Amino acid sequence: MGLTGEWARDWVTDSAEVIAQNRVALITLDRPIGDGDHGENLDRGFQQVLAKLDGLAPDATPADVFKLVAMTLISTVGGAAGPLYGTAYLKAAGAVTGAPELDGAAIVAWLTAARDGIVLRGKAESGEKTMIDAWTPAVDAAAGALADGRTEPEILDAAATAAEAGALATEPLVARKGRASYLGERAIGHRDPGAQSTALLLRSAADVAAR
Amino acid sequence: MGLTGEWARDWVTDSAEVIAQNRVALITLDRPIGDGDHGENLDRGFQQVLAKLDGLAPDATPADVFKLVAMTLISTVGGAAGPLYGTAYLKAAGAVTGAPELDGAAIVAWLTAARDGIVLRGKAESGEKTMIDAWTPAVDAAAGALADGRTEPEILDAAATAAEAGALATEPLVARKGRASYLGERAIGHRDPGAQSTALLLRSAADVAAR
Amino acid sequence: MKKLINDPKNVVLEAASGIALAHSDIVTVSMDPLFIVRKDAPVRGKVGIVSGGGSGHEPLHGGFVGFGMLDAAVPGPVFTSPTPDPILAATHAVDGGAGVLHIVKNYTGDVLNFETAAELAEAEGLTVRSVIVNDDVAVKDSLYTAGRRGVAGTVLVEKIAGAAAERGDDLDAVAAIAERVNAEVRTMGVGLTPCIVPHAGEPSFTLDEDEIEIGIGIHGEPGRERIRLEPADAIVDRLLPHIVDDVPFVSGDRVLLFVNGMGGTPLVELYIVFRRAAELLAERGIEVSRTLVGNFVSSLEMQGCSITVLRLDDELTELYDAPVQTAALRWGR
Amino acid sequence: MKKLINDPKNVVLEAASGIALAHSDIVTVSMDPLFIVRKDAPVRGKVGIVSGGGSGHEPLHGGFVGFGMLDAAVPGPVFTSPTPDPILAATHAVDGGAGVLHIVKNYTGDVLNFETAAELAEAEGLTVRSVIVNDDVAVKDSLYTAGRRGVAGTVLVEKIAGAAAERGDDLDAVAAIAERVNAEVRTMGVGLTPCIVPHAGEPSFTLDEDEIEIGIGIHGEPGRERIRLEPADAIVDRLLPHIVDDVPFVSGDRVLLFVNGMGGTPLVELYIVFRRAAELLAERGIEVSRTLVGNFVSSLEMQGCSITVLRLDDELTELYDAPVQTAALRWGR
Ligand SMILES: Nc1ncnc2c1ncn2[C@@H]1O[C@H](COP(=O)(O)OP(=O)(O)O)[C@@H](O)[C@H]1O
Ligand SMILES: Nc1ncnc2c1ncn2[C@@H]1O[C@H](COP(=O)(O)OP(=O)(O)O)[C@@H](O)[C@H]1O
Ligand SMILES: [Mg+2]
Ligand SMILES: [Mg+2]
Ligand SMILES: [Mg+2]
Ligand SMILES: [Mg+2]
Repeated sequence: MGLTGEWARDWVTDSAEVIAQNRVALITLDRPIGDGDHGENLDRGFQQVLAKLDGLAPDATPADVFKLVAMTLISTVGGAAGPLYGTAYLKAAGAVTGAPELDGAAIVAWLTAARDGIVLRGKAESGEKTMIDAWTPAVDAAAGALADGRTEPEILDAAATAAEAGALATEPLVARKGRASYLGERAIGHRDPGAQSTALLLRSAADVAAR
Repeated sequence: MGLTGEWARDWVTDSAEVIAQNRVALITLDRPIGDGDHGENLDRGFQQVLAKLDGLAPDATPADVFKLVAMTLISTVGGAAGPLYGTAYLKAAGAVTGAPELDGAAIVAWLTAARDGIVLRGKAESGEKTMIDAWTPAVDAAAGALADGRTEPEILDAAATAAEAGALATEPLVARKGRASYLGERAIGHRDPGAQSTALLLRSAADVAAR
Repeated sequence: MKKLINDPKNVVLEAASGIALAHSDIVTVSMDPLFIVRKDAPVRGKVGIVSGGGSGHEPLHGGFVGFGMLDAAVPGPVFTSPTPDPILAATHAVDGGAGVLHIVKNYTGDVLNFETAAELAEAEGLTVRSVIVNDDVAVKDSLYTAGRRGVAGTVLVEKIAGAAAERGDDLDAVAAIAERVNAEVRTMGVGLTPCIVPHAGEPSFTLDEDEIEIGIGIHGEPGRERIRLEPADAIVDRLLPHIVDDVPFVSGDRVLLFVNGMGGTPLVELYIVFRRAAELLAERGIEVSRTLVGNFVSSLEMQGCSITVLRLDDELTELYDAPVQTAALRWGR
Repeated sequence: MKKLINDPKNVVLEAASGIALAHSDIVTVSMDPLFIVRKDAPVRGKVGIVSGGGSGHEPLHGGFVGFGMLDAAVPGPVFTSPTPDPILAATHAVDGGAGVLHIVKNYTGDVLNFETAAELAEAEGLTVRSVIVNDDVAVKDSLYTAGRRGVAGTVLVEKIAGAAAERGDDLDAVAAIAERVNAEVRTMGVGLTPCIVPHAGEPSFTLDEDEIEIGIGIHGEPGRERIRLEPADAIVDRLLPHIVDDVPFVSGDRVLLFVNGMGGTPLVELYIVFRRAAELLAERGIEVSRTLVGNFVSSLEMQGCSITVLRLDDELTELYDAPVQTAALRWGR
């Protein structure tokens, strides 16, 4: 059974909760290698999304939900993460427009589209210590799980696990994009906040799918 | 034997030393109830006086020395203390102009003139927590010692002792002149820095006379 | 103590060199005796205006030397009034034959040193008038104090008296205008953090992490009371009544509202304070017709601000609006 | 955290209200979406100029809205770039038919949000050009970073591009002038203390009592290296070569020297820095022909400063000198 509009709504609700819970943690990650606002920015954005969720039609598809998230994040988050996450959700919506349910292939499609959207806007490559270092392993793991014939929740779980590992793996890196890039060697030893929030969001997607 | 020009010079030299030694102490007194510069101001002034001392004629009278101190303090100390001490030394010089040696009566005369000069400029009355609260007891004590037939060093010692007691006695007072007056009740418990420097200078005068 | 300085002893002179280099189009700086003077001084036939006082309040006073404001400023050591010598020299330098006005903040040191300088100048044949600025309502009762302090309102006295001199008023008239501004202006401040005088090397007072000082002076002198930190609006609600009820300013009055930063408070906070002060004045029917926001009378790096209200009439408004060209205040040319 | 604020969430909006009240002669403030716009916008036939970015850098950008400079400024949350919506709204508000120039500091957030706004504006039929300011030489190698940051030099880009627009240059010409200023301007800063973002409530980094950060960014981002506190002259001696040798500026060049305070450093210290910087330029045969000293691009209450050098030619000089009437920069009217 694929992921429904219901799942998408629940994911948003859970994301908002997870981000709120991790607001301080994300701020704390952003402080040493950024400007200490990543948690604040995302929290502001997801609270807005939450407030708008009720406005969706009852039969909203996952793409409709993604689009709402995209537009709301773009217009409320600001900073680097706002346009990047906004583009990600917008491209994700584009990849599954109209589909009432998302099967494994659709999941891989929207994850891929999301990642590609971030690359298009932010021009980051892998290993540059950005959220891409969580997204790309997630996309690859999801594609692998799909090839292995896993279920939708399993595919999302694989993506989340890979994103978590990817976020962790940003720690030893020097940054080449975003504010952390100004730090040179001094970014080493710090986890990228955007990669961490990506892992949190994908873990939330998997958790909600597994319920 | 009266106080000579030699004594006056030595007093200046010793004053400069005493003030330098008490620079921090006077700053510390001025901090809670003023602006923390009294020691700095007087030290700057007396170092300048010291530098100019050699320029005096070898037969300079006490009044000549007082005048040099006056002009130098006026032009280098600034703040409230500069014009006040400047006036004090200027009036002291005026009280003993021309005299090569100062007997007890002359000492009382210049102490009185100095105090009156400060009152003329600063308009402080006794008990207003200013240097006047050291000067007036000093003048009175000197006059008393003179009446008792004491020697010149004894007269200065009486003045210094009274100035010290006067400075101490400023501690419980509320200030009505100078910066400390802005504090109201909060000035209570702090010694007035100008009264303290007055006590130091008069003690130096007595010490040098007693050598 | 973390400061962008070299030897604490050289702070004032090095800053003066910087001012000379940065504003050579407007001012000339005499290094010894130290004073900052309008480039075209003395202006023949114009009343000269001299102010001065301890350094550490920049842009006061050097930043206000120029067309339409001060003819000279005499900076003393940090937070210590200058001695009579440079005041006297500045007075000579700006005397264009119409006499010189001294604008003096009411601190014992400033008053005494300017007084001595004025006496010396008069003895040398100059005509000098003095106006003592005492706009600080934080000081409770002038009978029992050295009197109210001169604080941020000084800028407005200097601006308006400067305009009067520039339009050709004689010495008595310029002094009268300055007295009038002083009579119509009231200020009160709040300090959030202390400041460190360079040669002292440590703060002149301390405040706990949640304490603020209401009615603080511009040298970090303690003020009227020490209270717990409050939101900006609550602080303004505390300060403004003292300012407004003193003259008092009443419904129908037109005023200039001036929020002055103490040096270490970001501008964004000054606007928050301004907003509340403007609201309160509006509630009382007092019309804010001119405004000024920024760090004009600072106390080194102290965090805090003061609020100044000046009642305007047509003449004061016109003089305030008149062209001014100084390092820190400029319009109309 | 001691600040003159109310709820940290309301800092930007309350400050905007303050700006609206304080400068109603120059600007109008739209509260939702939030932007500050020139009172007479849109000016028909004139290229509109919009800038913006995170708040906390006041007077940048709102203090530079007015005749001869910006047509609109879009303040984001503190230290966070604004979203595309208000940028788009501001772009519409200033479009006088001759197109709109976006002046954007080179931070990923600012660039992406302005880019999105520009795309949306173009989609709605407006003509938009963008110029990215990246004057900060502290960032070492642009191949391995997000590129140089846009810092204090932005003020000069805004002033000069604003003058070009005011004299009637078309969009391409105004953009070309802005690019030219950006090509000729270099900045590097030093931080002595951190600053506290209101909603964060604690410093974004810490420095020991004797440590300073060379090459700091305007959000308190760490810079090139952390060193022991040094005298001001030694710090300037460190910063200036990076600035001068980059373009490079050489003997015979005429430049504008701009010493910018980070918000918490007293003006008296900025003049000490200015003095040394001017000396060093003179030693290299570089002529300082225009100057600017003050807190123009601040980082809340951070102590520190930046030094900016802009190479001038006759045209840039003329445009810099042209009249400007904004809250924070004003001359000629
Ligand atoms: N060019 C980029 N491509 C991909 N991700 C980026 C890029 N620049 C920044 N990021 C991500 O954005 C995160 C920072 O987001 P945030 O703190 O909200 O914005 P800002 O840096 O503007 O304050 C970084 O941790 C990084 O993951
Ligand atoms: N009106 C006055 N009459 C007499 N003494 C005064 C008066 N005002 C101030 N003083 C003295 O001056 C001292 C302060 O001197 P100082 O700190 O050098 O000057 P300032 O207060 O200008 O910083 C006070 O402690 C007090 O003794
Ligand atoms: Mg951030
Ligand atoms: Mg003192
Ligand atoms: Mg003093
Ligand atoms: Mg940010």
